[in-house]
Amino acid sequence: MNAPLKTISFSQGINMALDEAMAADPNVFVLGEDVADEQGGGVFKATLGLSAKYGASRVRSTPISEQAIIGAAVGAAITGMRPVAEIMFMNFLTVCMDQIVNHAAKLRFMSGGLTSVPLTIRCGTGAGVGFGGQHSDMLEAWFAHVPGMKVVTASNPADAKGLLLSAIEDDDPTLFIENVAMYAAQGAPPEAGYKVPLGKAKVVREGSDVTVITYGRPVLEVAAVAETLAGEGVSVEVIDLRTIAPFDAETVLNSVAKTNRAVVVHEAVKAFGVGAEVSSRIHEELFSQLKAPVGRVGSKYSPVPFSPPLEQAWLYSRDEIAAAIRKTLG
Amino acid sequence: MNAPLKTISFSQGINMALDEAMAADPNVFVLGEDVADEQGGGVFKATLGLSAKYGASRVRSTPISEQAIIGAAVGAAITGMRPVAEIMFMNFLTVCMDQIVNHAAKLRFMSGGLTSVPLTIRCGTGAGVGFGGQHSDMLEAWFAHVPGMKVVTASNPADAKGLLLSAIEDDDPTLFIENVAMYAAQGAPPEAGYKVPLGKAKVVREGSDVTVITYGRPVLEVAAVAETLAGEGVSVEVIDLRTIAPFDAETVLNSVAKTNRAVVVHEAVKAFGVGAEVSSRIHEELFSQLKAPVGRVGSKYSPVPFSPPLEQAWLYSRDEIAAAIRKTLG
Amino acid sequence: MGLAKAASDAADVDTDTLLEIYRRTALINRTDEKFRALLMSGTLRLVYYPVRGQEVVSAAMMTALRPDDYLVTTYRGVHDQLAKGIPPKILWAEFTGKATGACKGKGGPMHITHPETGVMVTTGIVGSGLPIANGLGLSSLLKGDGRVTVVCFGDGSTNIGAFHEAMNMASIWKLPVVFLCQNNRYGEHTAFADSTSAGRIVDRAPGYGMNAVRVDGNDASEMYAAAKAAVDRARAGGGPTLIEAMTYRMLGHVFGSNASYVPKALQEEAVREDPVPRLRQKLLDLQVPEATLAGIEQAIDGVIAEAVEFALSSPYPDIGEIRKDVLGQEIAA
Amino acid sequence: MGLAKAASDAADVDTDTLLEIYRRTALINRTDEKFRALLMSGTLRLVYYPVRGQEVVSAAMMTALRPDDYLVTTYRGVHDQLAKGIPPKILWAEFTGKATGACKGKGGPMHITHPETGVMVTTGIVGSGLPIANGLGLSSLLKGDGRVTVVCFGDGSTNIGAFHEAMNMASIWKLPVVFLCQNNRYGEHTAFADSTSAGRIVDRAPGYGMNAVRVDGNDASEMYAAAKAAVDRARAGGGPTLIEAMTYRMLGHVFGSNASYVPKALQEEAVREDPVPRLRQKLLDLQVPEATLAGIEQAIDGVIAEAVEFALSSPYPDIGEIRKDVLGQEIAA
Ligand SMILES: Cc1ncc(C[n+]2csc(CCOP(=O)(O)OP(=O)(O)O)c2C)c(N)n1
Ligand SMILES: Cc1ncc(C[n+]2csc(CCOP(=O)(O)OP(=O)(O)O)c2C)c(N)n1
Ligand SMILES: [Mg+2]
Ligand SMILES: [Mg+2]
Repeated sequence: MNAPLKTISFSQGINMALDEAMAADPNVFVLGEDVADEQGGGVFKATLGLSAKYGASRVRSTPISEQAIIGAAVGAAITGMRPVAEIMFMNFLTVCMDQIVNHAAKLRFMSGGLTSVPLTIRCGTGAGVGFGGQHSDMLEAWFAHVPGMKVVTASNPADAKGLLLSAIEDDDPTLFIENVAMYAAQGAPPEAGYKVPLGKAKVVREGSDVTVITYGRPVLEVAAVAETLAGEGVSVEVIDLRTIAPFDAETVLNSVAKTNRAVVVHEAVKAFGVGAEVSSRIHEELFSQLKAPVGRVGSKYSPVPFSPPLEQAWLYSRDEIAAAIRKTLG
Repeated sequence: MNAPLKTISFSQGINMALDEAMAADPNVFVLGEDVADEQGGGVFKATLGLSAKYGASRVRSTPISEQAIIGAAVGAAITGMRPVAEIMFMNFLTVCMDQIVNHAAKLRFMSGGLTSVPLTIRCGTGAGVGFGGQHSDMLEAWFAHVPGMKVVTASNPADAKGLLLSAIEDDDPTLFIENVAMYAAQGAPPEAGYKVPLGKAKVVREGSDVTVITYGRPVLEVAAVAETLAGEGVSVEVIDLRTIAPFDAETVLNSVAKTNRAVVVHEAVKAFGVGAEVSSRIHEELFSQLKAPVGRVGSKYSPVPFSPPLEQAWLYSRDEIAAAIRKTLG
Repeated sequence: MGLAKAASDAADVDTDTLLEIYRRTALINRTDEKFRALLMSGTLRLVYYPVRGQEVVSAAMMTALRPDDYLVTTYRGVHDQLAKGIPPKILWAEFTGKATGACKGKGGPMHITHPETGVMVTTGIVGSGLPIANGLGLSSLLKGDGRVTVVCFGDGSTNIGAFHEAMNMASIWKLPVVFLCQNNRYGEHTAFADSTSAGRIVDRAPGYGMNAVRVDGNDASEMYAAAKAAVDRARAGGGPTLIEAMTYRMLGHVFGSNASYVPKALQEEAVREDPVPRLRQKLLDLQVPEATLAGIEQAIDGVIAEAVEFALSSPYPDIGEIRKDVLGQEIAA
Repeated sequence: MGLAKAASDAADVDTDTLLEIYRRTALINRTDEKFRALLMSGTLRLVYYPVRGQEVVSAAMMTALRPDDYLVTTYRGVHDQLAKGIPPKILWAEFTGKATGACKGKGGPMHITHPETGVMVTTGIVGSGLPIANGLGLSSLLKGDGRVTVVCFGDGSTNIGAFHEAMNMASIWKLPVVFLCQNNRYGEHTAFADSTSAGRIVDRAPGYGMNAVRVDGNDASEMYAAAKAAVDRARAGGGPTLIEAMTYRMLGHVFGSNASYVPKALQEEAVREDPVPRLRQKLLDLQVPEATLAGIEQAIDGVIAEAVEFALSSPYPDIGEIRKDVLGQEIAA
């Protein structure tokens, strides 16, 4: 790629981060099913070209063995390497939770700091593309509930690049969630070296009436709703968490302290989701100044249905987001 | 056991439920590591005597293969059987999450109701007994976040018996959590046939100033704190959720509508825990009448430490519960 | 523990049985073709895993079963489901997400269930069907209902933990389960030998003390003989069998993906050994009249056309279905 | 792929090496005894997994390693950790949850880590060490540091998915890993044959194309020869080996549990073949003076007494440790 790119896709953003990280640090390596070029550079093409550049030893295609993939990554990580493991779909994390939760997340603590696990796990997921019940779940709340894990997701290609690079350089195990409905989405290309710090949320739109806290794909939906509501005279501040856990409470609370109203939006099922934690924190810290209870929008309480109209109805919608915002305005 | 028992232990409560369920319904069977009498009747002795009574075919000791255990239970369940699978420690669920989350919880929905999974999974866990980081986690929030699953836990031997019996008779997959620190705890023995309905919380102590919502082992701690505070003139209503998911919002909201103050207490790590959902729901529904933000007490944000003083400090404490209650009183 | 060649029994397969296998083969083959045609034309949009090349394996396997025997299969399961007897109409309606589908459109292509014909579970998770199949087998053992369970999975799936746990458990419990590994040489884009440390999947069977056989799955007689032997054995209480059916995935992993990673020679050889014309020719050689075969094919085309029409004209499910079948009790709106 | 008996090489093991193995054996044996004595007396209260009977297996295995080689083991790991060289003081202090322990008391008995002596991970989850060992091996492969990784696990652990995935991956990647299965005949209360469909664990190796050997792990020479061969092979780039070391868990699964499920004959045979007196006698037969052995034992008793004293008199960690080592950055109070 010599000529400067006008836009890049989400997948390209991922690819750039991996490329830069591997170029900069020989301890970085990639493993996962079909990730090498001989196997097509990953089913989502995120690793395309990397094995050609860095060798199939550092961009390793694996058997279909997710426990062995994460286990190998954990073992290498405690010797100081920085593996990036691709687990194709988030639902497949269910076959390797032990390695993530009992090992990656805990080894630093259980070893009293003698070892650490600078591991990044990338996975795709998300409803709306017709994969049905076993390939679409948003399970970020599980990992957020596990001390020792960081959870990150991006809402645009540049952030994907910048956040993934930070995740790889970070010394803690990080789950990096990619929305499969966004892989082809285009966005402005970042500069070489562009990084987005972990643990910091971004105010993506300033506003004064109500704060909407969200992350990942819904950021675009929320922004669209905010634009519509602006036409009605409602000024919505939109925060993209970027790092879901531990989340940037400071930015969130500062914003809500200003607007006195808040709504949390995510694609995951609403019940017992990330929104509950964010909502609780806001209530706990800003109770006396809140003008209305914090609203929550998430997807419906069911497995992700296959049938296209059901799948759409299952997802959070712009109408629901707008309604939740309006509700806080009384 | 011929002479009536004065008290029974938690393990005995479990045992009674299994015994009654197996006697009543030939479709009920038990499987898990070491559960048959030849292998000692389970490491926690919960299944002791059952294989002698019902045969080692219906009380099946298994290899150390949790995926195969839950998978076998799922397969049998969709043919109408009612398996009860014992997974020794909750942390071991991490090796079989796929069978639970992608299969047990979803098959009814994905089959459009053609099949269902009347499966009960029992597991022990809990800090305070020195098992350290990989044997003590409270992960109920994960399962509560999975549509299709029910999550149940008991705070005394009679409830254990009554809730487990209901779980086995229930047509949905249910995770039944047992606190290993409570196995030997004694309590009043239930009548034969005693059942506790799923989905219904219990007001274990009436009060008028503040509602504390909790479940499992902390029920005892909260009750003790309530007693102490009563001496100070504070009237605490204590609710034992019994079923964590879907939780009995009606009982909770009715109580808080009366007291206008609430605290949620659980052993799980506070961040992104069950308390966040309960707290959010209360805020959402009763915002205008709440006198103070809903408090949350949970364990600390770290893996469970081994060192006894750290382990104790990691756990929620009576002092923290009392402080959270007092805080709502302003 | 025999890795004996089943081919010796192959001669025993009578023409009627082969004709039945051909009927199922043709139904699979033409259904698959129709799916791809409608996807190509844009009439359909869905994630589709072609079964081209693997028709005979499942046609022969399922012909050896009783209608009430159980089947567990995967995302690449159209061939298995059809061979087991699922009515094409409700299969098509499910693939298109319609209310008239097998699962009211809620499961979709990767999650076909139809207990009436024994199609119990279709999973999208590699390897996860095997432990569930054990559960079906265990149920049959406990109930004494004499059913046999067949579970289908790919070569790539033999490296995941669930495979191992299920094989061990089935063996020690002597479950009436037939483990049908459809070795189509690839798991997604990865060649068998690049991911699997065993030269042959059956080489893993002795480690489980399990009866096993490797056959040319594209040879109807050989495949049927192996299937029949395994099913009979299971039904008689002889325990599980691993069948490694050598076959070939003639198209890319998923509709629309290319398969440039496949060596040309392998692809060409596969085309030459295409199981469908091979079985057809065999029947002709056995003096089955061309008109009989043509008649079967024509009837099938009619059935498929009807099924497609049924699916396309069926309504989508009611939005309220989101709240149904989550739990036993409907979720409040 | 050799299942050849290693015993033929056994004669090659020199007396110095055997003496070194005995040193480690005695350290393990007396440490284990001390733990149980202090638990019995009530001085200690902790969940303890005895290693009585398995001393020689790990003493011989670790003697074949370089100090910078890696070890991964389990809750039943005292013998492995001591044989690998962890200083007894900090082991005892960790078992008692003290600030001076290997992991500041935060990991405890089931989670001993001491990178300085190569003790990288101790896990309480059955089977989970194997995939991690592959990662250590992969690191060595990528860095070319020439290290070998040994991972210890029990017979019962060979039926869990992680075992399978790790064996396959190690084999296809030719990782420098030695898989040491300490077949002590029981997994908790379940006898080997009741849970495992293979007659011998090594019968699973051909399914992974993996070099494997079954040895009498209680015979120091035989065990050492097998260990040395596997380590040399791994270091030379020859890939992984599965060693099935036959041994016996002479006590219950965990301290305080009974073992009434064990047939009397088996227990009695084990006592007769106790590996510790056996190795001691062998050294005497090799003309090692009784005084030398007694001297070793006496020195060890001194070391252990000092370690116990150190552990018991050490302080507990600061409560603030809960917020440290969770993430790279300390958690705010
Ligand atoms: C646990 C898990 N990991 C990865 C995948 C993604 N995936 C879907 S199909 C497939 C290849 C399976 O290959 P094989 O078992 O040979 O079956 P085939 O597709 O050839 O029929 C993979 C890796 C998955 N569905 N589940
Ligand atoms: C995944 C998992 N399942 C169950 C257990 C409980 N458990 C602890 S030790 C053990 C027996 C293991 O037997 P084996 O592998 O033979 O090792 P040994 O204890 O004999 O050394 C079991 C079942 C566990 N720790 N992890
Ligand atoms: Mg395949
Ligand atoms: Mg053992």
